[in-house]
Amino acid sequence: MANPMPARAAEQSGTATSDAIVEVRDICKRYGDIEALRGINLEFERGKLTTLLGPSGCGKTTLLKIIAGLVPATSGQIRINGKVVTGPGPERAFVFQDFALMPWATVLRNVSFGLELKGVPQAERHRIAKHYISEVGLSGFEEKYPHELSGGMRQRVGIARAFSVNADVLLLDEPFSAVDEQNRRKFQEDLLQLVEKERKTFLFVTHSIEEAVYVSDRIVLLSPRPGRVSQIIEPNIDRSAAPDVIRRDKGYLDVVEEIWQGLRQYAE
Amino acid sequence: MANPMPARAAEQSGTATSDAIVEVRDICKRYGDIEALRGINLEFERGKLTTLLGPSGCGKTTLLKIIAGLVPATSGQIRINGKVVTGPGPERAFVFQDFALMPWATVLRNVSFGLELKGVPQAERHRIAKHYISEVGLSGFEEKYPHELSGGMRQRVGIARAFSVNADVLLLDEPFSAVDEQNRRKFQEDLLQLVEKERKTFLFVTHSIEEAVYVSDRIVLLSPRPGRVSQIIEPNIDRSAAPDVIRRDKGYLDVVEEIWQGLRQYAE
Amino acid sequence: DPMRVAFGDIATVESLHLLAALERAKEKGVDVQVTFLKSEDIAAQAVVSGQADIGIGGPYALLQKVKAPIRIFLQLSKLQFYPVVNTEFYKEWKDLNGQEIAVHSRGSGTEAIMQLMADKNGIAYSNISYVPGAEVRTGALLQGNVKATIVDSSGKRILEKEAPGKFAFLPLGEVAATDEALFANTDYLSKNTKDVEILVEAILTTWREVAADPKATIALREKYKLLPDATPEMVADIDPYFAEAAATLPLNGGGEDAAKDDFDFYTVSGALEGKAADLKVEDFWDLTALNAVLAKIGTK
Amino acid sequence: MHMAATPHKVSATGGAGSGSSTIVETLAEFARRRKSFWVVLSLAILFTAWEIAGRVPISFAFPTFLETFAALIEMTLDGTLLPAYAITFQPLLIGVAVSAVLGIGLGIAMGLSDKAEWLLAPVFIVLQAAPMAALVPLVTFVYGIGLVAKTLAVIMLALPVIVLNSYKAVRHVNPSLVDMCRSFQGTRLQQIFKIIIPDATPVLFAGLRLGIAAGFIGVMLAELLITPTGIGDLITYHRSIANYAHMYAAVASIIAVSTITLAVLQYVEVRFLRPEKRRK
Amino acid sequence: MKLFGFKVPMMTSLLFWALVWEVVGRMDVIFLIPPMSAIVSAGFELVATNSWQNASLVTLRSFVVGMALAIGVGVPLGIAMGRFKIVDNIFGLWVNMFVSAPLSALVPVLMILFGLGETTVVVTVFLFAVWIIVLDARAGVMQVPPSLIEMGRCYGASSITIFSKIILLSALPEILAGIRIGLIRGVKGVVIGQILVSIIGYGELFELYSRSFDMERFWALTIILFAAAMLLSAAVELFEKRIEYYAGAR
Ligand SMILES: Nc1ncnc2c1ncn2[C@@H]1O[C@H](COP(=O)(O)OP(=O)(O)OP(=O)(O)O)[C@@H](O)[C@H]1O
Ligand SMILES: Nc1ncnc2c1ncn2[C@@H]1O[C@H](COP(=O)(O)OP(=O)(O)OP(=O)(O)O)[C@@H](O)[C@H]1O
Ligand SMILES: [Mg+2]
Ligand SMILES: [Mg+2]
Repeated sequence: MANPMPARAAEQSGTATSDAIVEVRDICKRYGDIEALRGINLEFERGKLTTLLGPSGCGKTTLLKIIAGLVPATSGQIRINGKVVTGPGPERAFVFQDFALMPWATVLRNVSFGLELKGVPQAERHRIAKHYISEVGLSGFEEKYPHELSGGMRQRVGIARAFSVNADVLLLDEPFSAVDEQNRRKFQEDLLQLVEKERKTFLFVTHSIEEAVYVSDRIVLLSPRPGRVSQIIEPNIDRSAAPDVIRRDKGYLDVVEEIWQGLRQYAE
Repeated sequence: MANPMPARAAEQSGTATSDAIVEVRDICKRYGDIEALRGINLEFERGKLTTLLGPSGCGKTTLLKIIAGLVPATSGQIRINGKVVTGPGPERAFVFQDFALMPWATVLRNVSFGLELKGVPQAERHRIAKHYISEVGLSGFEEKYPHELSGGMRQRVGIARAFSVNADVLLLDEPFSAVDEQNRRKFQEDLLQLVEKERKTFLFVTHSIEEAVYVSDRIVLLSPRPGRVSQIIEPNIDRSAAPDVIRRDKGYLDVVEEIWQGLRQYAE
Repeated sequence: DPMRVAFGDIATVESLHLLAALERAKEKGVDVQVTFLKSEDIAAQAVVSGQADIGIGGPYALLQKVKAPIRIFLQLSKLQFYPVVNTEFYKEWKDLNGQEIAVHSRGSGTEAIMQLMADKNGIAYSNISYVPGAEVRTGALLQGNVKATIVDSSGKRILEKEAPGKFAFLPLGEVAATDEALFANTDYLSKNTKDVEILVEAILTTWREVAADPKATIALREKYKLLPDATPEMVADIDPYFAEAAATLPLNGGGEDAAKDDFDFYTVSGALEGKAADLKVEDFWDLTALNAVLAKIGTK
Repeated sequence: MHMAATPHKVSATGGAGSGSSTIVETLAEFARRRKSFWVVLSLAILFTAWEIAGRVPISFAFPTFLETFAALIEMTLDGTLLPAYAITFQPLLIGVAVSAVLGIGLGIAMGLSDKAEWLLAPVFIVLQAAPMAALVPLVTFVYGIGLVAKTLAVIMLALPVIVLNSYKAVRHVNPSLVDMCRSFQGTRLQQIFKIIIPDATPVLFAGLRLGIAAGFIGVMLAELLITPTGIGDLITYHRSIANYAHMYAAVASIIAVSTITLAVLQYVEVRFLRPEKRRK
Repeated sequence: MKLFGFKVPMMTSLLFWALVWEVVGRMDVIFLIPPMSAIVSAGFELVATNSWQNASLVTLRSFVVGMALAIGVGVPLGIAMGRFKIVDNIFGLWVNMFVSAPLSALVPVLMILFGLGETTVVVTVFLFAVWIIVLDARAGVMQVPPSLIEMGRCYGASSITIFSKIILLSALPEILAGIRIGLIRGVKGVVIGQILVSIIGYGELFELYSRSFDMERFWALTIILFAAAMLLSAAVELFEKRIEYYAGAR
């Protein structure tokens, strides 16, 4: 199957270099005999939220971890702010699907853990951590342990931790998949506010088309394994509108439908 | 908090007795000190798909299991076709959230298991099982074991098994929650076709508002614990339309929004 | 009924003559079944609990305490032990004052001997540790883990061979006490007189044969195919062992005299309570079978 | 190895009004609420059966429960039991301590390094599956009969268990926690000390507990096979002088002591190391 | 581990250790460690002797009978404990206690109850193996997914059908795992029984060889025994692997 890269996407990757904070160049990845990713070329613009969307097993997590420097690519380069990186760095922070909270540590220690590793003094890192804990709406839970929180609250701890190290790029792998539908909707709205407020670059992986369209500035569709970029879509939705207005916006619905038609063939 | 039963719901439960296949009368349920359900009164019409929707822990699963006869009610009655039942019966079949497939049995044996328990001869039950296996789109997978199937395929096996015993009422507890988003969409469309074709009564539990509105003839909203009927909504959507048309139908979107506004307060 | 014999040891070269005697008893129609057990205690326990008919060991302490009526009916061997010290540390008994020694087990003959000698020499040990198995103590001596202990004749030979001059054997006064004896429940003895007599006779005749000619054991081993898988080293050990042991074999089965000696020895050692003079032979020994056999084959 | 957790579940009971209840009902209620009821009941059944069997008697060498209990009291009061435990615990504690330090160290090394795993894991797998009892007497040849030999016997039994459990603990550390640490540029040392070891701690501790159980077996083997000291001496000595009640009392007490020790450790484990388990 | 790009199977390190042993043995450091080659050749001689064959027969017999009892009693008891609260309450204490109690201390007592010789060894094997089998069978039954049982009830299965067609099969992986660990413990039990009480079978040989400082044979016997324990558990493990998907699929 040839790599169908529509015109819109081609334009995109040609022009965005000016303000691309993350550049993905010819990334290929094999796990033994399994070819997970083939020739990925992408740019991610500063201050935007980009979503990776694609059928299960197409390599979304792999790509995100390669960008995070957690998984080495088989070939190709990742550049952050123009510099080639080969491992994790302070400009990037990862939010894990399973939260990756330390069960033996309080919320406060979990959130300040990134700073602890950097050697920030305790008073200072607690101050910063508390700020972000309140930012994600968990004030008062500082001394609780992860097992005392609900799934949604745990994920917020994970997000606060990523914020606390003040990275430019946040990488989120299906952050809401362990949260139930109704709370998820709430989260999406909260996330948009955070994006607005923190002005960071977000890379987001999800399975949900509505979620992708609702939160993203740009959506990268990946084809099934071996994952390649099959389409890049910019929803261009007016985010200043109220959530319910957005969800019945014609543009929004069109994009959802377009993506669904594209992915439908890959569903079982 | 008083039980807010809006006019529409009151009317409903007054009139539907004519063709109600399942009647729920004053059902209350306590688990020790926990009051899970309080005074539930409902009728489910023959040949319709009714969805139970409500915040997590409000007793949806409990109610469905009481109807199935798997969990005894603390007080109240369940009538099927007008007769009071106290245990499982051949008119009802349950589809489990975690599929409940026997890992040591092939797809064929799993699907025909209900018939096997009824003592149907092997040739006969295999014939029936194969019919439903093909109906859910799994032809060719008869000799596979559950661990060789994807989550979505496993759930189809569970549905085929429920169909194969030819029960009138199918009880589905979050059947798609273990299936990924995109396959879920596909499933919803397939389910509508099955409902159309099999003309059975479906009772459906879900967390997803869109899913509920998309597939249901009627939606029962439950309030948080102790679960009571808070609202009954009939989306009245034209199911003959194409899926994408339905999903951008104003009526559909209005109902989704209405339910979301109702449930939003219960999200964290 | 089979005669169940509990042997608190494994079959080695040193028990060849006993094994041969048991074979002879079998030939005479006694269905002897031997079980080899971890220790003498277990053998005694087996007799007490009725799971074995005849036990092998020196159970004086047990006889005095146990509720079951157990009696000794034949002496098999006398204590043949050699107190030994590592000459790097000690030379004579006096050097052991305030030192640590190792013996077989609590209340055993070895402890009795060491205790007796301590009393005689007016010394006291700082600590007595219990190391079951003469060969283990021998090994421990060679390894330097034990500096003063008491070993058996094969241990003595090993020590003399492996490290000549390194160890000194301390002088021992007259010690005449039972090391191993046969014992059984009185009930069993009275109900199975014939079998017991056959066994006693077989043992005494074998003992006398070996005493007359220590090399007879080699012939006996071949005749009865005993210890078929013994290694060459073990076989080589037979002759020297019996050459030395033959002289000390009790040829008349102990009896009253042995009992008296034992009372003296074991009261001193502490295994028996009370005064030696107060102890009655019939509380410990059943002489019926022995006397009957001796009447038949005469004393030596 | 398995050890079923037995949390003290007090199940709430609702519904049934507790107005006028008969003794039977009260008892049934108590049985439902309190695990200790069953403990007492099953102990009572065993002791009664023991007493009856002892009185029949099934053997002269089989004392009754009451005799045994009296012997236990006697040994406790006349001061033989405590010193015996003091002696038995010496090799046990030293052996377990050495095994813990060495075992957790080796286990962590094997968990962290493929080379160490390749080199050592098979050895310990074999040692754990092997009937070490056969080797205990050999120790005597090299290390004699003293504390060293017994400690070594304890180590021989406890070390493989602790090593293998520590190794598994490290291998089963949540990989996304390790990824998390890496993504914040944690150094390898930070990774080991801030993530891997804390995350493995509950399993390490469980391994330690199993190691202690094995250590008890080891010390008993040592005291029965090498030289009788401590409790092993009480068992062999009382057997040799036919004080069977005392011998049984010694056997029962060591089993009870080990069971209680392990139960306390398990309580500690659940109470302090597994907050998520405790809550349920 | 990988060496020069090749995957080296883990168990190969045992060969490396055998080599180290050989070298140490050749250096004649201590009489306890004769060269591996001498041990192996002693092993071949040993296997040909009558006493080894008899000992193996005796040992195997005690082991097989003891294990058969342990499985025959342990599995049903474990299942009963998993199914019935009252059985669980009554036996739970003892099972949890004995699974990690120093049973070696109990062995001297066993003889009084079970006589000399093989019976006691059989009982020792049984006691060493049975508790873990009970615990695992119990765990297996308790973690049968409730939805599977509800599914059976839904389709009108009787309790007996649910038990035989669902619970038993579903608990199979845990039951097998219990049996595997039980086998290993049983081997330990047979040796401890033979060494501590009745000196028969391998116990007798061990005692004999260690007394006569016949280290070649001693180690040969040890290696045979260790290998037997490993092979047994590997065999069950192989069988377990075949149904490993159980766990993943439910
Ligand atoms: N560590 C690994 N070893 C071998 N194969 C792997 C590994 N990780 C991922 N894969 C394979 O690579 C492919 C891509 O995996 P990845 O997890 O990136 O997919 P994904 O798009 O995140 O899937 P999902 O939507 O299910 O999360 C899959 O086919 C997977 O089987
Ligand atoms: N077996 C049980 N014992 C005690 N409490 C129970 C039991 N089953 C359910 N509950 C309680 O009853 C309430 C309703 O549970 P139920 O599972 O029916 O909710 P639900 O609506 O299905 O929730 P969810 O959306 O999370 O599936 C919950 O608060 C739950 O804690
Ligand atoms: Mg993924
Ligand atoms: Mg539910």
